[in-house]
Amino acid sequence: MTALRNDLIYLVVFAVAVLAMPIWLAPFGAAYPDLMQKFAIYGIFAIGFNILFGMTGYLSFGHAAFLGVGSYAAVWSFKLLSMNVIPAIALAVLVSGLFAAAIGYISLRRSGIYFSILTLAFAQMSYNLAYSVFTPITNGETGLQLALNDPRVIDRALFADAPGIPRPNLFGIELGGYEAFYLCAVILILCFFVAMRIDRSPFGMMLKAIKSNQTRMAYTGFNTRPYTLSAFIISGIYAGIAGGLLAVTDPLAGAERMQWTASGEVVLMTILGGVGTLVGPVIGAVVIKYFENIFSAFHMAKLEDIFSFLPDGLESFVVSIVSPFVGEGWHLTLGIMFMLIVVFLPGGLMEGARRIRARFGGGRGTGSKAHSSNPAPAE
Amino acid sequence: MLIKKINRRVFLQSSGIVGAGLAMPMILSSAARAQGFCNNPTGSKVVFGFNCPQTGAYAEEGKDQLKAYELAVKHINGEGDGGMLNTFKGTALKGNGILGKKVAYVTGDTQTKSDAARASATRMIERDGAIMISGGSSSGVAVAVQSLCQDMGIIFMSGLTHSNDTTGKDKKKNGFRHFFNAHMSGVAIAPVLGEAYGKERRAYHLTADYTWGWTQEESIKAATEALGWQTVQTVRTPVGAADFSQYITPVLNSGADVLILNHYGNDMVNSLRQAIQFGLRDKQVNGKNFEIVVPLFSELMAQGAGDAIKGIYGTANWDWKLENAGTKAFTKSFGEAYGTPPSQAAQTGYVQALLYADACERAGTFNPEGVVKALEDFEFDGLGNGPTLYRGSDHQCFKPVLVVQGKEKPKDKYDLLQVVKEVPTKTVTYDPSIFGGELGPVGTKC
Amino acid sequence: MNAQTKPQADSATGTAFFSVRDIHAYYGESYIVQGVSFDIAEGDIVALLGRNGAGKTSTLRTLARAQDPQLKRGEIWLGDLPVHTLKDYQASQSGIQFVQEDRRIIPGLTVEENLQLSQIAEPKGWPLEKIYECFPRLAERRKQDGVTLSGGEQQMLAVARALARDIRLLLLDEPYEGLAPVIVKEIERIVSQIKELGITTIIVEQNAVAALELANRALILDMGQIVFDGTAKSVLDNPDLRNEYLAI
Amino acid sequence: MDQLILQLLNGLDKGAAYALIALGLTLVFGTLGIVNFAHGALFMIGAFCAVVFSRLLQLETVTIDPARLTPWGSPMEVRTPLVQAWLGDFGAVLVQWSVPLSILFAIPVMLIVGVAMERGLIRYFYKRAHADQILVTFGLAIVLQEIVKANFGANPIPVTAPAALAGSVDVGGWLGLSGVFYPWWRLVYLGFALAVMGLVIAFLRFTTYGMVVRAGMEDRQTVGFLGIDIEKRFTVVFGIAAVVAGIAGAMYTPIVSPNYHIGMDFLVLSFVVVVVGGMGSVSGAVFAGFLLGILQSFASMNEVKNILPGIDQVIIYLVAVVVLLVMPRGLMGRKGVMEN
Repeated sequence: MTALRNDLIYLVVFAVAVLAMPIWLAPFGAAYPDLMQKFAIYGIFAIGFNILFGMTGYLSFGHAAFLGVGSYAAVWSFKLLSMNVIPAIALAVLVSGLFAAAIGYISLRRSGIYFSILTLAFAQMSYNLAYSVFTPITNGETGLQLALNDPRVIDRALFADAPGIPRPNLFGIELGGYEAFYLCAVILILCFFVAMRIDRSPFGMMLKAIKSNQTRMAYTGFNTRPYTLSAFIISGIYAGIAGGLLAVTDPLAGAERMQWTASGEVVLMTILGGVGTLVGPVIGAVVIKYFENIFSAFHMAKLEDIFSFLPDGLESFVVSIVSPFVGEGWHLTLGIMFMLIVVFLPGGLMEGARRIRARFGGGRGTGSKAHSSNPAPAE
Repeated sequence: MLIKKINRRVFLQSSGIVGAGLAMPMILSSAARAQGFCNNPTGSKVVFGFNCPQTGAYAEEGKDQLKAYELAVKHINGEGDGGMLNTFKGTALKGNGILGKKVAYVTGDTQTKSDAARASATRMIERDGAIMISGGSSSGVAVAVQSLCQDMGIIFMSGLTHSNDTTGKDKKKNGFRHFFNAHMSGVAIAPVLGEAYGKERRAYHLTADYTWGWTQEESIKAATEALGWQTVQTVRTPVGAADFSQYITPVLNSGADVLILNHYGNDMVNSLRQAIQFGLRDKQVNGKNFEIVVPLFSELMAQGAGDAIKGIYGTANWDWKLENAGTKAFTKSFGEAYGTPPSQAAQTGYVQALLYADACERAGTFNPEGVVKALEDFEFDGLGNGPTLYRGSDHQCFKPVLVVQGKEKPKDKYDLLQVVKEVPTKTVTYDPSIFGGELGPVGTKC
Repeated sequence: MNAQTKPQADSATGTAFFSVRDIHAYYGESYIVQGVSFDIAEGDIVALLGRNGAGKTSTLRTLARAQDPQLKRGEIWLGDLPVHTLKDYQASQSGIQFVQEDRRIIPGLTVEENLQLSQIAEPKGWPLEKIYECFPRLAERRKQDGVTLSGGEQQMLAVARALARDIRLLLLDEPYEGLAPVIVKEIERIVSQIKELGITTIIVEQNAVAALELANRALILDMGQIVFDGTAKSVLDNPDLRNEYLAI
Repeated sequence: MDQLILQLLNGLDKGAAYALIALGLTLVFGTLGIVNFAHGALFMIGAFCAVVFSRLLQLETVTIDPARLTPWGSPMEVRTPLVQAWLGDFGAVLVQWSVPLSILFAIPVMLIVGVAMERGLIRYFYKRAHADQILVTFGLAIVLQEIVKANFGANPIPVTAPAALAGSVDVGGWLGLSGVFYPWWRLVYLGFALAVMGLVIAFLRFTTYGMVVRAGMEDRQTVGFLGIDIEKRFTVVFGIAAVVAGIAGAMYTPIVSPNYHIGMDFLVLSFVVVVVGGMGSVSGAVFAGFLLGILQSFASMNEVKNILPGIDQVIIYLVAVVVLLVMPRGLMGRKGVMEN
């Protein structure tokens, strides 16, 4: 009973934190719709990735393929059917699920790094083909975009044409910045809830058992494939939803979403936040997207502005110290942060949170321990 | 089926009541909508957004471009030596900002990826209130950001983008391009090639396998075939291949005597150097010297290619060694500030920023409606390229195109290209309808 | 029944030849060796006995300074050398040689290379010629891949590897395990040779009777602790003890 | 026929580069059990060793000549190269041959970089999850890249082969065919790569040190119980892997102009090569490197592309999938290595 109540509290706290992003992110300069949408969308992507990697221990290096496929499906839905997001998301789920089923079916014949390379190979093939040969479907490098003369058969049948390219909508509510953010936020909370239910279900227990002892389960003649494949498909669908939402918030789908760097990014998000934890991947996603969007945007003049309260000599000194780490040097900061976190917080940022709680919260850890299990060594 | 076509607006309003619960946050954004147009500057400042690649293969071009934008902002605000503002004929700018407002700017990293570029442009628009976005170093990104700006009601002054699509198939009412395009490159370079290499040539194309490469291949092919050349083969190469040997060796025995490299950036540096290592330029085919052509050149890439570019023909939008007042003024202020001559990526960015500022000043408003009107069919001079027209029907600039050649004996590492010919505007002007696309209405709403 | 451990003092220095003081070791989170103490005099052959899971192998591995289990508390002294501060290879260099269970012959290396491996680090023990003299079977197969040997030959090779190093204390883990009775005889012959050489030895063996026949002392472990310390004979003579802790 | 020979040479050349990077990667896997995402960065650092070395040889003294002006009006700088000033013609020869000579410079540098990396960071990750290893080495790779970018810019830097080896040579003449020309430097690279691979394999196969390392790869614990400090030897192996990657990078500069990103571009491919070859198998990595290089070259031929458009872009991944499905541990993988 208490476990259930704790989960409920956990979910409510999470939901409030997500919905209140526009308020508490404001001091960090991140409270604008596009970035908050990205936080939510990549949070979904990372939660889904964690269902596979965190629970079963299978490290997919090609998960971006499902994100990309989801985006293409959603944009095609906008182009052919309707600007309503429901069919778009539904199509993204369907296509990414099928795609994940096919790739997962083949890749899961192997485990360990061999599995990782199989998924990587499939994703890279998808990327390379989408970039060039499949251009009629994907519009290659430029990316698939909406056009004035798209068929949009459902919309055209129901409504009179408005001038310009319409925006995605939810039964008439046009999804501009904040509306789209709240849509993403609600879906994120739903996805979080589903992940939590999976985590606590017998199915989730089975996945974790597979992670902790693959060989023993194989010896006992237990067939783990249906479980891992289901986890793979679920996590592929999460990626597909994320991809679909990317298209909803910004109706354009590019091949680079499927490149290995994009697959690597979600791996980094998950590890950074805390593998095997529920909220860790979301935090990882937020941190990486924050760096990408905020740290890259500093430039000399802005730094001088920020530090202008300092005396002149000191100001130029501080600016010269800081400037290599922001603007064009934001990758450097990201790299250093990866190293520091993994060296000092082996369980990711969630491990840090747990340590802080252990230090200040004493032994009271009510149920919180359940949410922050250390990743088991992969050997 | 008796479905009455409902007026979209009415439907939106009625369903809005249903969605009222969800729509609470709309109050926040509706404030922005009440401005009349997106990001209407109300204070003493107006914000420009400069969206350049700062990581990835084009980081160096992005860096150069950013320097030029900084300079442009200074000059518009009346700081520094004024640069091209002094040579910009008949400009309404007075060196006190725009319409009495000082120009501030924000920057972002496109990473040469459409997603990242759109995200950073959105940040500049949504968070920082940018009224105009400029910059970029690849066509895919330019097209992606241009359509975003159209949707968000912001003016996009593109940076280095050479694909025909930017002001062709994918043109937008809110997007303007100062840089030339592949079609103009083809028309400009073909006669020079004909003169240098003769009318009976057999060309082999290696083309970067994405939209820019294709449009350039198409344009160059059309222009050279009009000259009487034959096209032996066109081969697509994957982007970022690094080693092109497997695409270069078939050239030798194909019967071709000219290799045309539709590559840019690292691909160009590597494919050109490797083609020369394979001895292509030492060969005689069909009784003629084998030649290599790189239709789009850039100084920064020429630096990367080193000796390989000697004697190679290509085209450029601008060169710092041009003998005109605008070029001299700009090269002087850029060189003084940063110690190097500016690249064409820098110049096009600088000019775009000035042109936008001037258009606002002349229109008397930052409203895209007015700015678009002020830029369309605007004729200007003194910005380094000679008399130029911003054509209203496709938002493409028309000005002379430079045919350049890699210098045999460069004086220093900035003196790599020499201008062989300035092809007059009349020759490179084309009918806008050939590329299709439509501009659509001006976007003003966030 | 808990016999008090009597420090058997070395006559010269006043400390034992080999002394284990209250060691605690863990595999990850699981607490395996829970405060083991004993002393050994030079030349002793000690049988370390106990039921499956009593912690025998873990104790032996701790003494050999394996990375797992991890020693978290306690001291191990070889004369005046603090073994508990050493790593596995340093323990071997100071004379503690460990013959692991399953022999652990290295695949891809010949018999001779397996032996050579023992003579990389100083101080060395028997030269290869002497080993081949003692184990003619190994001499015959010196060029053969080590893992292709029979189980008994592999055990020989494993012991030979230890002899090729300078031995002050030999730790033998399950030397008879998985071997046919005929071969066990042969290994017994080797172990009694070791005994004749006067090498101090701790032997862990499922076959307690065989071990007790060799040993002069016996230690019995249960639940990670020493529950008996006495002569080998006293164990053989005490059916209750054997029944309770050894199930023989 | 000519085309086939040329494509075979192209494939061998490509394969040589893949194999050299994969070789070090697989050694590090096999010994330390580390998934090293910074291995590509080592290749990149090696390439920049060549750049730095040639710049050192071309160090100049700069004097200001107030009589001449740059186009933006500041006084012109006059540069005199130092090495030529000291050594005369021999200095010019050194500058000419800077790429092959840079190997001498790269070896100590890479050894130091490799050992520092292993002792300073990697060794704390032996027992950590592979995911952690990936994160920390990826972070390190980014940091190394950014340092290079901050100092050398993002543009590719042209590096030239010695003039004597810059042109093409008539390979066909050697084989009794006519007109099959191939760049000298690529042949040099192929020979160099074969030599390096031969040396590494011989070192592992025929030296006592190599024997110990092989034993350690199989069973590091037993080797430890035999009194050998295997960690120290693995550190040396890491250093060797770094040197191999580094000199592979240095010698590759005349073929592909180095920029700060060059290592990352090779990284994913080299992982595929390692896995196709079989984790921890040195000969597997070499074999797979050449195999994939050659297949990639042949798949790029117009005759093939006309039948299967885009095949040149996916062939490597396609082969990887097929190999892994048919042979669970790659071509020459050992059982139990990195399967979980």
